[in-house]
Amino acid sequence: MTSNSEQLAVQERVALPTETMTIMMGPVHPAMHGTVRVVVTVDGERIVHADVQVGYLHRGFEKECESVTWGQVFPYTDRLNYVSPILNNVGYAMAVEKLLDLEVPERAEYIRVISGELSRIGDHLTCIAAIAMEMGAFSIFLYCVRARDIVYDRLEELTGARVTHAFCRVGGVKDDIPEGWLEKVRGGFDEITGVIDDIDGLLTKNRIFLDRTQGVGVVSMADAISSGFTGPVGRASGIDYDVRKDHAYGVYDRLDFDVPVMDAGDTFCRYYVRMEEVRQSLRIIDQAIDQIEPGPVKAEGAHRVVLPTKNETYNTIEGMIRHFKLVVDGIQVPEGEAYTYVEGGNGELGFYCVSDGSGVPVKVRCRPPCFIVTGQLGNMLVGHTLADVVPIFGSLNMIGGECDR
Amino acid sequence: MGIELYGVDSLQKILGWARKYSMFKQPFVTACCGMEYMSTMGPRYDLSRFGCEFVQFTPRHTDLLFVVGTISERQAPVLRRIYDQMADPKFVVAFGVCASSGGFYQNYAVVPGIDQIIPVDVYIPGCPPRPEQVIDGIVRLQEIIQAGETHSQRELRQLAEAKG
Amino acid sequence: MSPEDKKPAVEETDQADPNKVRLTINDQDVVVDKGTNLIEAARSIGVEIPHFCYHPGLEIVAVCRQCLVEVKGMPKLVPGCQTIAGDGMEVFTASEKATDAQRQQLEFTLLNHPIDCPICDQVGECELQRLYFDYDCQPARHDLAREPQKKRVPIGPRVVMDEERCILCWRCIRVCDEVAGVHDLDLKERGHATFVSTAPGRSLDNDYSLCTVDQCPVGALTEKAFRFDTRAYRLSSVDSICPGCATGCHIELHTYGGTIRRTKPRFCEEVNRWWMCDDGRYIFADYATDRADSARVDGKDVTLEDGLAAAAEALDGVTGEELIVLVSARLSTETMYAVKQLVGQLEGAQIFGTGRPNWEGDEVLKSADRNPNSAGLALVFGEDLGSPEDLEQRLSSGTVEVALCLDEKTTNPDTLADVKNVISLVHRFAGIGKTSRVVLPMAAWCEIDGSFVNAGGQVGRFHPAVDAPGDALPGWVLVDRLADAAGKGLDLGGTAREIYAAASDDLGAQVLPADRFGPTIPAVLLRFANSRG
Amino acid sequence: MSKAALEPVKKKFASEVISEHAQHGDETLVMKKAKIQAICEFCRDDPAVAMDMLSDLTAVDYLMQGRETRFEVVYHLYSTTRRHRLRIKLPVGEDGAEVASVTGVWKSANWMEREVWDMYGITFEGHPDLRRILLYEEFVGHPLRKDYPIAKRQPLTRREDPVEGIWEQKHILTGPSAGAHFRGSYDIE
Repeated sequence: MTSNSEQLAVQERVALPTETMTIMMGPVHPAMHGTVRVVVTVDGERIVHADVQVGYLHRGFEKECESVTWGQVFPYTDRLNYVSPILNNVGYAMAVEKLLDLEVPERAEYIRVISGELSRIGDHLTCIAAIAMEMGAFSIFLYCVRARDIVYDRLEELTGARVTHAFCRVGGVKDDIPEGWLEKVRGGFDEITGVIDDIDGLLTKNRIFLDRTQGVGVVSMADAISSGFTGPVGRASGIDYDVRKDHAYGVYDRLDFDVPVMDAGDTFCRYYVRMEEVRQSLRIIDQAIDQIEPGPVKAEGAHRVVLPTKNETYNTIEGMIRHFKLVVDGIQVPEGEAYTYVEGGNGELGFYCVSDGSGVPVKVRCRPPCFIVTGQLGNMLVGHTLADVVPIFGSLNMIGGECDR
Repeated sequence: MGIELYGVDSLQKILGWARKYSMFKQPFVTACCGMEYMSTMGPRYDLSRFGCEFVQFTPRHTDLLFVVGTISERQAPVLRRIYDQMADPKFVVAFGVCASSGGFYQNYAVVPGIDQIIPVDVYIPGCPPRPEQVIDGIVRLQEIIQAGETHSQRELRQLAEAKG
Repeated sequence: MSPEDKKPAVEETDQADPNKVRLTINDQDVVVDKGTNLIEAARSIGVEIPHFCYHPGLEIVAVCRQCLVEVKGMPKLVPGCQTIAGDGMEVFTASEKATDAQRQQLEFTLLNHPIDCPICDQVGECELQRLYFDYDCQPARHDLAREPQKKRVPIGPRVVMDEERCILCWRCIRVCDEVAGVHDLDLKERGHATFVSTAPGRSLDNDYSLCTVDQCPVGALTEKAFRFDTRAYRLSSVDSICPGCATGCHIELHTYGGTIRRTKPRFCEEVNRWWMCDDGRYIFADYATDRADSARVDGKDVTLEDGLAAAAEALDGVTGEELIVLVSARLSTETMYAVKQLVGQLEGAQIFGTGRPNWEGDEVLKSADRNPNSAGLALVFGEDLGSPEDLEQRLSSGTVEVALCLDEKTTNPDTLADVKNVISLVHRFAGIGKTSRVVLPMAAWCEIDGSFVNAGGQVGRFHPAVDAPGDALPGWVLVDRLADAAGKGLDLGGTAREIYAAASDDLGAQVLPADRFGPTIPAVLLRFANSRG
Repeated sequence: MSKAALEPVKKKFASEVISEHAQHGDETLVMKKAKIQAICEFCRDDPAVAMDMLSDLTAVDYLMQGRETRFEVVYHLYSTTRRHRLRIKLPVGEDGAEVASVTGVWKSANWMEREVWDMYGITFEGHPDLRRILLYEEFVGHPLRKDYPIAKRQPLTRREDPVEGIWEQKHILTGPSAGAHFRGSYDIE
């Protein structure tokens, strides 16, 4: 198989008069993750126009949030980017804590970092698995899923759920980490790095893979900035922007890690940046495990925010009343607005919350990174061949729940 | 006479046995449940152990429709069209509460259960269900198929009886 | 909104007025009438002083000690309920001393309180919960065993007592003494063993016993009929008028899931203040069963159109002396006015006012007349209203062919036994509704928008709380449809408000003041309203 | 977010500023909607502000809060060079709810403006193609308006697709969840 650019060159030379044809890709298409439809107009093999239609997974996230109390929003945030739910939890929790001017205990921050980075690893592994599988490398998919199951096991031991955790709370996290969990997390490193190395060996130097990804779907840095690209996709285009570094939240300022940045801006870079980030995440977790100190995991003294412990609730009338008030009337968040942003699996994951002082949010807006990235998919496809749609789209890691909300 | 009955009976048995262990399935993956679906297909919870390995992405070649995840009102016509294109006898599994009942998305955008659009044979609870639950659901489906009690099998039987 | 908040706040005037005193509360200037206590003075500028035992409608006892505030120059904290605002007083309700006192008092009140919230009917409107969360919200500092006391004491036929939950604010005792005028309840024992109880052999069975439940700030006194029925914070409340008697108490109907769950009094200075009688609380239950949900002709259910057609056919060509119209005093003023219009079209038909028979009332709230709108009936029809005696002799004359009855309680069925055609507009298939030839379903008071005129001549407006069953329609709509079917067009307004306006033009604004129909108030979720004190 | 970004904009468009606040450290400018395009271009091009990225664009419906202008369009700007942020809010009335599109300034505005139109019915003048994006063309109304009931469904029974042609939905009801309504069981309107 000749490289994409050579193909184009050939087609340039023999300029036959052709008429365009419209092809539907998706919403049900092995490469469309079931939630996107691309109406491509092809002239022969080359795409002259592509109309990307999202919204097949619109679940009314914001409307639901506006009908429940502040604390009940967490399960909905889980299902935004369901590949890395904890990162969404953290983003939303930080927004409400900002509105409340609430300090989160250090241990809770570390737990958020560790579980969040685990989520990120799962996210990137899933993305790589999808790219590879859609390009025919099914074994990579199996490797990634095997590694991801380790991540899921750890998160399950911590939160009780494999995928949708709802683990964070306003003012901390739900529970402290179980006995001996940190060692288990470390124990999983070898297998994950092993899988990453295997993939490196199988894909990164694979002629077929390189031909299909290098120079495909190039986004220049200027375009990427103007299009609001962030996260791996943006960094693949040379935008040196990582919220964890540039606006360090939580305890990220105490952790030492690199932000992989490449400048070709093509599909391969987007793939490779993710590979590199998995390694960086492992570094972060390693340091966090060293630094974490015992302590409380919920904001202390914030009795009007944090639910009382089970013991208090069942054995003292004070705890019972607080529990009732917090569950029935919700946390009384002072009037105001706040925008917080964390480094999600796909980039800057922002939450813009507006409160009118009651227990029910006026507005919970999620700034979905992959919605913004997918917005430029149409432009990226033009000029490529039909076969290139699959790797380009796969490398954007469009997550339906986050894109359509 | 008895022999005939016996023959028919055993033929049904053999057909059911053949069907339940050779399901071509189309995953209609839309949402979060897809993650667990991947795990289920993955090396640890190896779904191929249950004769449900082969994944087909064209409905015309499949007899098992896996509806994995939330079905929005916008997606509903697509799902129905996929179902119509499948060949009889066809089986449907609602994977997760969103597909079964809409889950906790009881709002303007989400179909409250795909069984408002297509008949469902097995509902797998969970948000998302654990792979073990999925395997359990598959085994249940195989039992139903063996018994010939899936929606489409019943329909076919009724048609045959109507013909006489 | 708590009924107390609806009390008109004292307005500012110049301090030269001798009946006014000027003081400062939390460094804000306040001018109030002489004799106002600090709680009311603070409320007039929107400052809340937490309290349990104080109630504007009851004698002040200052037993809960929750409303302690700091007054400059006084050595100790003073109870805000008992301290009368004096000129130049400087009051601090949120100073450190006052806050500490409030917190410690709440902690003390909760010392023996059982952990009942999950099974308590007061949750959601519990004053103790609200004050604890707003003014204390500190975890418990002790693990003392709670003093066990009796639960589920059947203190009266309609009320259940839970002695553990009681915070001894005496409100129930004062309600019995001052509202019902019977000393049913009193305190027994001393110290931590104190509890509220009836005298031996007596029970809390006065006609206003459920007012004690309304006024109980916690879940100590609960209504037997409402126990474990619905969570209070799930209820939504609709303003209405009690149809029980001619007093026309202002009430709230609390609905959940499309059905009425309970009745609570609504503050109205000139009619019932904070109170209502027990009989009025369960009237909604009468309209829950055996409702007329479709038209009936000769005992068979038919569509509303057929029913109207049959009624029109029966009315066709009937002369005035062959037709009598029986109007019950339980109907809304609007329906009566519509009937008046209809009768104007039927030449010379005679109208008889009827209704439920009297009972024996009392001098508190219960009036002897059990019909909510007798005054309205008299207003609308005036002198051409026949009395029951006229009705008897009219029937004995034997010329009556057709009787048009509004409401099943108009008269005893067998008095109309020898009338050929009886057309009745009824709420329930009972009374006349069983026997008459044509039955048309009418929506009840709790399902329509309208107004009553009570014995005092005050117009009270009620709102629809639930949907009418089946084909049932508001009375005035039915009358309008009937007139259309009979080929007699009435020029009625499209809404109850318009009809009321027309009636007040017709009958005079001094008897039916246009503004008394009031604004339309949508149902409010109790969850978002404050708990009632 | 930072003062450095706020001050130049305030100086340049002093007449446009309605109010400003820095709640929780988020520098915010509430401005008149007339010159939003010029404001955004200035924010992008001015070296001191250099807001080269439109981080987020959304709207809020203040119906329940009883403001005189019902909606508010909210822009979150970010500068990848100076690493600072700025929030610009435009009060928009219910009648004539239209704002000038900033798709010419930032590419990313394209889909976000489509989404705001889809969810709130706020039109953006000069937008290349202002179609529904998350919902389907047949949908009536704008769901994120506070007066749109949350459970009001609009099932697609008939669909005209440019490519797939006309399609009729056979609505069948089987199984336990036929018309299941969990929220119906308690009063959240």
